[in-house]
Amino acid sequence: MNGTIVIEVQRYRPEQDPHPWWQAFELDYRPEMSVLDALHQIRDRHDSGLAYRWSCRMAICGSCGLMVDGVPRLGCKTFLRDYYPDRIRLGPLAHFPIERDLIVDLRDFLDKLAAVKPYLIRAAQDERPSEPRRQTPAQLARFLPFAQCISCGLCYAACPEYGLNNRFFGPAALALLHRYNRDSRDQGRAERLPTMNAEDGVWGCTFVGYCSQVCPKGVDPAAAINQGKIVSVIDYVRHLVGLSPATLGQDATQEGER
Amino acid sequence: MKSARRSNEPLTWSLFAAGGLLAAFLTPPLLLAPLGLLGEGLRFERVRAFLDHPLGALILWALIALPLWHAAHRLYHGLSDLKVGAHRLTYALCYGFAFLVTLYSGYLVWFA
Amino acid sequence: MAGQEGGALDSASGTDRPPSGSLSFVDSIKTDIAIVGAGGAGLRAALAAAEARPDLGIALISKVVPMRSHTVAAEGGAAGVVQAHDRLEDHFNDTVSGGDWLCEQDVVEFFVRRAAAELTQLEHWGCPWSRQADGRVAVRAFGGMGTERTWYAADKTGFHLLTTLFQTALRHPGIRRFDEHFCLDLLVADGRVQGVVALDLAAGAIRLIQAKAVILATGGAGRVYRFNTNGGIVTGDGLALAYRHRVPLRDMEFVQYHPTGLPGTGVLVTEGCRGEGGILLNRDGYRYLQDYGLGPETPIGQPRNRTMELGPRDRLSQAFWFEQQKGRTLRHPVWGDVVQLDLRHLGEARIDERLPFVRELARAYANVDPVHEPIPVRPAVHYTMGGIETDCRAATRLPGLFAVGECASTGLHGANRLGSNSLTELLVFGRVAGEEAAQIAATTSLDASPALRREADAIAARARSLINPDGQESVPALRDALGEAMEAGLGIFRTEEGMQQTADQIASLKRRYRAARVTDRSNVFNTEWLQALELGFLLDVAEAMVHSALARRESRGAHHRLDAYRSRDDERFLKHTLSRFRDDGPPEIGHAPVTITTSPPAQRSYGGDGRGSGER
Amino acid sequence: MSARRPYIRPMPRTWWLRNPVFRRYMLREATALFVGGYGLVLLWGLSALRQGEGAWLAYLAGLSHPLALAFHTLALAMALYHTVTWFALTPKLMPSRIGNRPIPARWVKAAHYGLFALCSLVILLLAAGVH
Repeated sequence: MNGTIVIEVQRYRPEQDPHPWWQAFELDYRPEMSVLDALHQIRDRHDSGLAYRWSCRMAICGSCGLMVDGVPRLGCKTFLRDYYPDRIRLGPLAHFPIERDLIVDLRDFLDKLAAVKPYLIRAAQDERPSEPRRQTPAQLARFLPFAQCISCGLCYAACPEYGLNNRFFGPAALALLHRYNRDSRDQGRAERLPTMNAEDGVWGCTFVGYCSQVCPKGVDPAAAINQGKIVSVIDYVRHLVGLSPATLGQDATQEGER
Repeated sequence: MKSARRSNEPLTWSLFAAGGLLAAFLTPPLLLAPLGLLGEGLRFERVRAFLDHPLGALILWALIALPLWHAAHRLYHGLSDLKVGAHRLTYALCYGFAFLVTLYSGYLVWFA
Repeated sequence: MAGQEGGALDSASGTDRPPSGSLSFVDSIKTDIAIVGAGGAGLRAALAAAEARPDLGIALISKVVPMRSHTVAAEGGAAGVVQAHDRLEDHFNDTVSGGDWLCEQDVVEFFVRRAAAELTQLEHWGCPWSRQADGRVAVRAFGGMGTERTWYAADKTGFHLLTTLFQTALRHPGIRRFDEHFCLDLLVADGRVQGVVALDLAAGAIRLIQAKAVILATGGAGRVYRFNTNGGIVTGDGLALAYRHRVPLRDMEFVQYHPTGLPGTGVLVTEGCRGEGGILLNRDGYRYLQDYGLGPETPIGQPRNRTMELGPRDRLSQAFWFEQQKGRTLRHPVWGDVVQLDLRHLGEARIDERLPFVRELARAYANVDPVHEPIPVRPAVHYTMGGIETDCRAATRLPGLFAVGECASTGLHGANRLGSNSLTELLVFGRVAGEEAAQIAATTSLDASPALRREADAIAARARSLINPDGQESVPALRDALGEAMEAGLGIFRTEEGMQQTADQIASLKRRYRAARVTDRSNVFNTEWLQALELGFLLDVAEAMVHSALARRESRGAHHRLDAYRSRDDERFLKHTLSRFRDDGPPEIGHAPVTITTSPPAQRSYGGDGRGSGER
Repeated sequence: MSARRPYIRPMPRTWWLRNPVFRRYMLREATALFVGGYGLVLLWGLSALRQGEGAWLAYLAGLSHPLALAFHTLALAMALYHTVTWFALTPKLMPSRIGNRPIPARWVKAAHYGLFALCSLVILLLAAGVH
């Protein structure tokens, strides 16, 4: 059972290489090995210069996203046994600039996560700051799936619309926005509306749906964005008939507390 | 991300969605009808009577115009996906055509 | 992102310039507070400082993007007294007895008083705590705690806590992030810390970050061992940084083994499993913990606090060791010896509600669905109880330097940390550190010292000198040898002989490290060089651990010996171990008294002997 | 000072050929051509209807032309693909719940297919001349 497996890795060393190129390594194979384990083996035994990010190796820190045979995946949660004995091609996450080897520049993505106001916005000071507010399990369930994002960036690598136009806010950021809009403790929906309503907000999405397929945490950003489209349509109509969007914040709260 | 200008897509998207919904439920059986099932139902008087009823007229109008908005929307975004043409031009062509068909079919339904 | 607060927390990219081909250039930045490490502790400190003084400049320096910090992997929960029938003094007593009376009792008192308020603050910042049907926050049982007082967010508490802190920090324009910046050294001059020197991993630039106060929040050092629950980044950086500047490390001999790591990988399976009613079985399907002073056996599905599976981690890990010696563990061809954590009686619905992540992890990494099969587990190194010695205000002996979180030793955990105390710790003391640092920043001024610049150049050159393509020693080989030496001599049970052997091996590894081979001379994400730098930190921390352990000739908490010192010796060792760095040779070991306020040392008892501390 | 030189990969026009998920997406989008095309066929019919019975009969005859039949067959396949993909996406768009429990997506989907069958039946009966 324990043979060898060939792993091809895309290399790019900015100080040496004009373009990325592919390099093949033959590794000792064990069925329990993850792609991340394979990268460790390459680095420790074959090429100490191979650069990649990793940390928790338990699919929660979001460091080790990469393309496995062209599919965005977490290296630590992808196992060689699912490919063996075929060779595997590992590349950096699609649609992001490559810094070196498997490391991509995620700053644009991180800036977008920050730009959707991903924190609780309250209309007024809390009456009892020393006590936890109440939130029923049903209210919690409304947003909890969207709060599972580990910002690994796989959904951006899966999103051709982001690849074609990187001004698009993209799946994770809009799912995060949705997470706060759906939190019964939040009153900031109106503040987030301009982001959603923008050309590069929810309207940058064509519902390819691949983001939700590749998400390792089951966040379903495609659902979040397309539910956001309905919110944006309603706001558009309200805007046309001259209703202030400020009242929407309260709507969200009432909806949450039904 | 510099500007958060409000998109007008809610308008076109709503028409797209309405057309898509209509098409999902009705287009396959409608297409089946002419495929060997041209029965009594398509007699001239009968169809004409259907058109003369306001509700029938409305249904016919929707059956023609909304799928065209649906098509225009997907075509415009599909062309963007394929990086074909300038956005403004394809936008004008796709939605402009749907708009003209809407006007013309509306005229035929209500005023002709 | 015009006009949005979100843009404020930008990463430091504005200073990029065309490549110059040299790393010795030092880019200089002035700020009020520098925080090294952006996990839970660092972020909480940053938030506290920014709230106290919005005008302050706060440099948040992390070798990863903050969300990758290892706080993210904490699963079980955070302790804080919230139930009406629970009492602060019970939390105090559980913690002190759990720590085998090596806790600083004034610190514990301070901690239990502020715990619930901090967890409530997290709630106000949006943390999705799990709830009861009426909307109140839910609490679960945890090992060594006499009452249910562990707040949790399913089994991803650390993830949600870190996310909440990170996202809340985005509101504060004063917090400037330096993501993927590796701290090479502290700048110390005129008897106080003056800032840090950090390597921008992406740009290959070295930056001098001058600050009025520095907070170390870099986490633990679990990676000195091979088999551990920690992420690859947990390399004891802050511990070594302070240590090398002669700041003492305290109680480094106490390393916590978590009783339930997945075999092979060491992936953590939360204590929350046992809090929810999971049981531990040996190869005969027998609940062996009753043989180790943790019984009597409790009925399945009716866990009792401080009894059986809800005993403290040191006791449970020791029990595994004894079972292994008796040949009563299961032997797996790939994983070696394991016992079984059985959750099946909880049922699918409860597992999916309370322990969904454990189910996901067990399926992926052990190929076992806990709904249908027991999970194979074994103890794995989990937590560094010791750390940089601080007082109750998170201050170290070096003026201007603070330490918080796992890298610090506030004295809260003593000889054995209770699960769910550390997430709360990083909130309580992170806040204190932030506020204290803000105070200092208000009363200190930065001077433009050319000496600092020269010092920074020297630090850069020293770091650079590690790049040595002609070196004979492989960094991965040294790293693996270190892990094996630590496991051999400084595991769950220790002997003088074994520890001495490990000490000798570490001394030899430190010598070999000087000839480490680093071939990559490039600047952008030179991870080979980074690994070598981290190994240097690991070796120093490991040395402090083993020499601290050698000096403790007794058994207490997580430090248990099989030689002549099998029992606790309050007469000679009711004191802290202090380890001080020396350039040439092993550290100097000293001692410090333990602060006892209300709880004099007593017998540590669990199970039928202990009842709940609240019942005493 | 920075040694960075990030490499930006081009996105070729043929990006969607590389991944079966994207090929199916493009096929889904292409169904719109047939959905819209059939709208034009109806428009042609409407115009014929307005011109009188002769034009209408010519229209019906035109529909029986082999080319028209070929178009209708292809369009039917595409329209069915549109229906299938549309029903697959709709539950995501409208998450509904009864009390605390979300309605499973497959129920929503099943309801859609039920309604689809009903619509089809009604249309076919009407076309066949049943009142």
